[in-house]
Amino acid sequence: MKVKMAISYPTVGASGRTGDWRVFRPVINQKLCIHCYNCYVFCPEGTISPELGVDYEYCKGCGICANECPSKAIRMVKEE
Amino acid sequence: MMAECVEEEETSVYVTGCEAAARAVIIAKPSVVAAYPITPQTEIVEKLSLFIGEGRHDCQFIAVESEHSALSACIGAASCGARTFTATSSHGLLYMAEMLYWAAIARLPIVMANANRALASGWNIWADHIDSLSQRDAGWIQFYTSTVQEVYDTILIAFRVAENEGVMLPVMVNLDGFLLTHINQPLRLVDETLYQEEFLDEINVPHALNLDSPHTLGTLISPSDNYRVQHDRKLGMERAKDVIKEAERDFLRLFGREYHPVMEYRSDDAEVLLLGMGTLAKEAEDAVDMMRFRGIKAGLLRLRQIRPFPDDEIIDAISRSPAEKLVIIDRDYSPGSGGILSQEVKTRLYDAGIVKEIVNVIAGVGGQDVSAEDMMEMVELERGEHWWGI
Amino acid sequence: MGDIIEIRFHSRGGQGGATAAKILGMAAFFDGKYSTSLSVYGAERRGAALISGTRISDTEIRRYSSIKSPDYVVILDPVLVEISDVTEGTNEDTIFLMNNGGECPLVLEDYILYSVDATSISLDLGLKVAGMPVLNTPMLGALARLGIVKQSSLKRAIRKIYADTRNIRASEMAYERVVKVQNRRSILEESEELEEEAYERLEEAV
Amino acid sequence: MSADKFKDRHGFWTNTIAREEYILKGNSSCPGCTAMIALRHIFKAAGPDTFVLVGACCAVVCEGVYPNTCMALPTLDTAFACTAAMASGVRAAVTDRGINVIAIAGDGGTVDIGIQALSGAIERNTDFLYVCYDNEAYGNTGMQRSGSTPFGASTTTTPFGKKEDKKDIAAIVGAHNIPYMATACPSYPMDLERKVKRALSIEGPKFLHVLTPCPPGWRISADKGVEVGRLAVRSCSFFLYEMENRELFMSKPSIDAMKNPIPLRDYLSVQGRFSRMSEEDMKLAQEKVNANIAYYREVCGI
Repeated sequence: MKVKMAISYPTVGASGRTGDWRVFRPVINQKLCIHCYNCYVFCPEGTISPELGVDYEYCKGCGICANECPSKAIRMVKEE
Repeated sequence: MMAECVEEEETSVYVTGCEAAARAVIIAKPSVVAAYPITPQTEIVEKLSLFIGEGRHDCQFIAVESEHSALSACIGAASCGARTFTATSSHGLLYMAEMLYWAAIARLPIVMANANRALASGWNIWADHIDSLSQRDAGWIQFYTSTVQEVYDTILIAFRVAENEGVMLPVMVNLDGFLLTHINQPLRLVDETLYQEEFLDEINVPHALNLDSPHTLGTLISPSDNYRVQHDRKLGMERAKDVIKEAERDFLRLFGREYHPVMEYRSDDAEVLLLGMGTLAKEAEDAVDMMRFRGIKAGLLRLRQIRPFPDDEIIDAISRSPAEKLVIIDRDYSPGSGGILSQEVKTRLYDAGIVKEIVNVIAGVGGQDVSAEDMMEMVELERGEHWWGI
Repeated sequence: MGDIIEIRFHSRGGQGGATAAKILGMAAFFDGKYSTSLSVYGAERRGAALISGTRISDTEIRRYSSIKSPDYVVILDPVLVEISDVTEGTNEDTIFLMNNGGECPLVLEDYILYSVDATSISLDLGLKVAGMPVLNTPMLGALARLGIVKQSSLKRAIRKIYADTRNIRASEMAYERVVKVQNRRSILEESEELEEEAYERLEEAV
Repeated sequence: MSADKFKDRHGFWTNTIAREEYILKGNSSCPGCTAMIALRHIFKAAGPDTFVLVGACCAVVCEGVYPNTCMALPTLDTAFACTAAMASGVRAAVTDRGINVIAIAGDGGTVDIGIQALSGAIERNTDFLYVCYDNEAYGNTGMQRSGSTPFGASTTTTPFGKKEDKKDIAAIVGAHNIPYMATACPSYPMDLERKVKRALSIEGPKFLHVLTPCPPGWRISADKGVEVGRLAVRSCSFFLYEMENRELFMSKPSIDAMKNPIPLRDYLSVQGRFSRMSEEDMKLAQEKVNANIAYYREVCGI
């Protein structure tokens, strides 16, 4: 293409490593988990996989997952 | 009597500037036309909806609710790779202003006809170049036409210039309100097949949205990247200079009508040069002939485009003529500064180190009736700015 | 530059003055000439006075400014003589064509004046648009009689613009019925002619 | 739906959620942004054959900075006033009915500056889905009042609380006799997805009004957005319903809420933006809600 265009391509981390924004990190206690998938469904970032692993690279630590967890299986832990 | 009922295929017709514009658009086969009515452009929209409604051409006509939306719809369609056209005038153009810049920065080859008209307050529907000149920095290529034939031909040329892969910029074809939009003149039609096969390629917007490899157009952009994008738009505009000339050459070869960025009329040996745009500059040909008849060696330069500004052509034409006096007629005015066309020309003269006696005449503004006889008097004026008839 | 014939139409919105200018220009175009026609709208409202014009020439016309010294003035509505300046920019050679019964308004006493009753022609044919009699096509028929364009070209142009063939008939009827109006100018001319004739006869007798 | 499904072990989230993410992680949204939850599910429901338009709003900032974007769908960012008009243009160029055109805009871009273009696009029968995600203020510029800001809410331009009511955009759009229209809230994601799918199955203009609590703007903590959205519905401050061919269908969560609404105070008091509201205004606001409940009871025969 002769002309340079301001085309933006889909990128994971388009705004950088957003995990760095985090103050508290969600920690899932698999023993308490009842597999309701609330955390997966309500995560604004899509950083919790259906297999219930958290992508800490990009999780911003909002805490919705912990708040919406009916079995209190997710704890927000202060980042060291 | 039966024979009379069968229309022979016409090669020339007698139509208004608006109809000529609509006829040209249909030949270029856009797939989307979005427009909003405004005097004196309305007939273009009406004729286009008629032609599309008659099934002369398969095209979506979007009857939008405002000019801002007209251009927005064109931007939406062009971003998906469609050939688009819109038309407007005056307040409509200014209502579009935000999207004018948008279209140019997004590098979308939209073609638009603008019927030059004055701006309110005090409703005035007559010819004035201030609407389009106020948007000259928007990044659109701007043509100014002077006959019904030229309106038609220039729109045909515009699509090719806009869609050139090195240019990818929107083009505005200006025609003087009423003086061209509503005047009827003979119009020679082009051979549609020849145009479609030899002159205008299929449209290809390289950055068009697609499902196969999704991308986003128009995200936030950092100052340094924005700077680069703007610089590239400048390069596109510069490439347009040659692309326009090449298109005009091909147009001459295929259709036999000659256009140049600067149309010279008896200027080679002129002792006084008139300079202008649009219908005023066409009528000035009459003034030149009459002055020559009276023994005054007058000549004329008519600018067909103000963006990209034809620097080389204008300097070449001025330096080739022995004229010491340059009478620049502006159908526009920048309050607190002066005639816009005159400033544009003076800048180039300064850069080229040429000193002339420049007479800047503000005439025809707001549709003021200015004749060839008036122009004969304009050459008598002295250096500086003059408001004709005040 | 070439010689340009300039025709100015005075009409009121809805009477077809602007279309008259276009049809005349088209007829000239069919005659093989170059022509331009432009309507100068006051406001596009029914009833308002408006001016339109046609320029005809053998060569390209580069004029866009208003018609300042018309060769012909066509008045579609007799009322306009009272309310607008129909003689503006005219000279003693300007030819007037008026829609009326053949009487001469005071302001046109010193001009060459032709007349045709276009209103009656249209009413007889039942040729009406929005309840108003069509005036432009008969007036153009009369104008063709004055030799500006060929009648055949005019009919072709009318056919292009109007589907109603009664418009052609109206133009033909007006072509037949146009008359030169008796006014101060014609009487003067006539008396000059008579004087000349008398003089000639006298010379012959001597 | 080309997306492959995953099975949950308890059958709660039935296998209707597409696994694909069309908003990639690592974007610029604020932590706890419920608009992103909404958009995430809207695109999951729409699938990959979708052209997206994003008006000037928070979402456009969330996409990230050139040359990157979080949008994994072909996306056209638009100017403030013209999102719906550009969508008309996109739809004119993309005529295949199998491809969705979804326009996204905020409340300011919909109920204020963009309402003319929206009205025009609906009137022209543009075949598209227009989504207004409503955080009840101009969030991108730092929470100034919009036509969609509710009575009593303080914003940076209504520091002592807004005196006027929230513009009922859904009713305005409904007055266009639109083929399909719905309200939704990301606190009820399955309801939202179902409505998106229903909308996209219908030809013509569709409108979705989504209430999206905004943690910084509403002055709630980042983890409370979903909860507050639920309170909005349960207090009947916001109704979830669908409208098809002028017939209104109240959605299940709102039917339940209307039977036994929680006090409006429970919804407002958790938000910092209502902290300056007087007792009198609180009472007035509750009366307005009661009137709305009565109105919808009548309309839906509940």
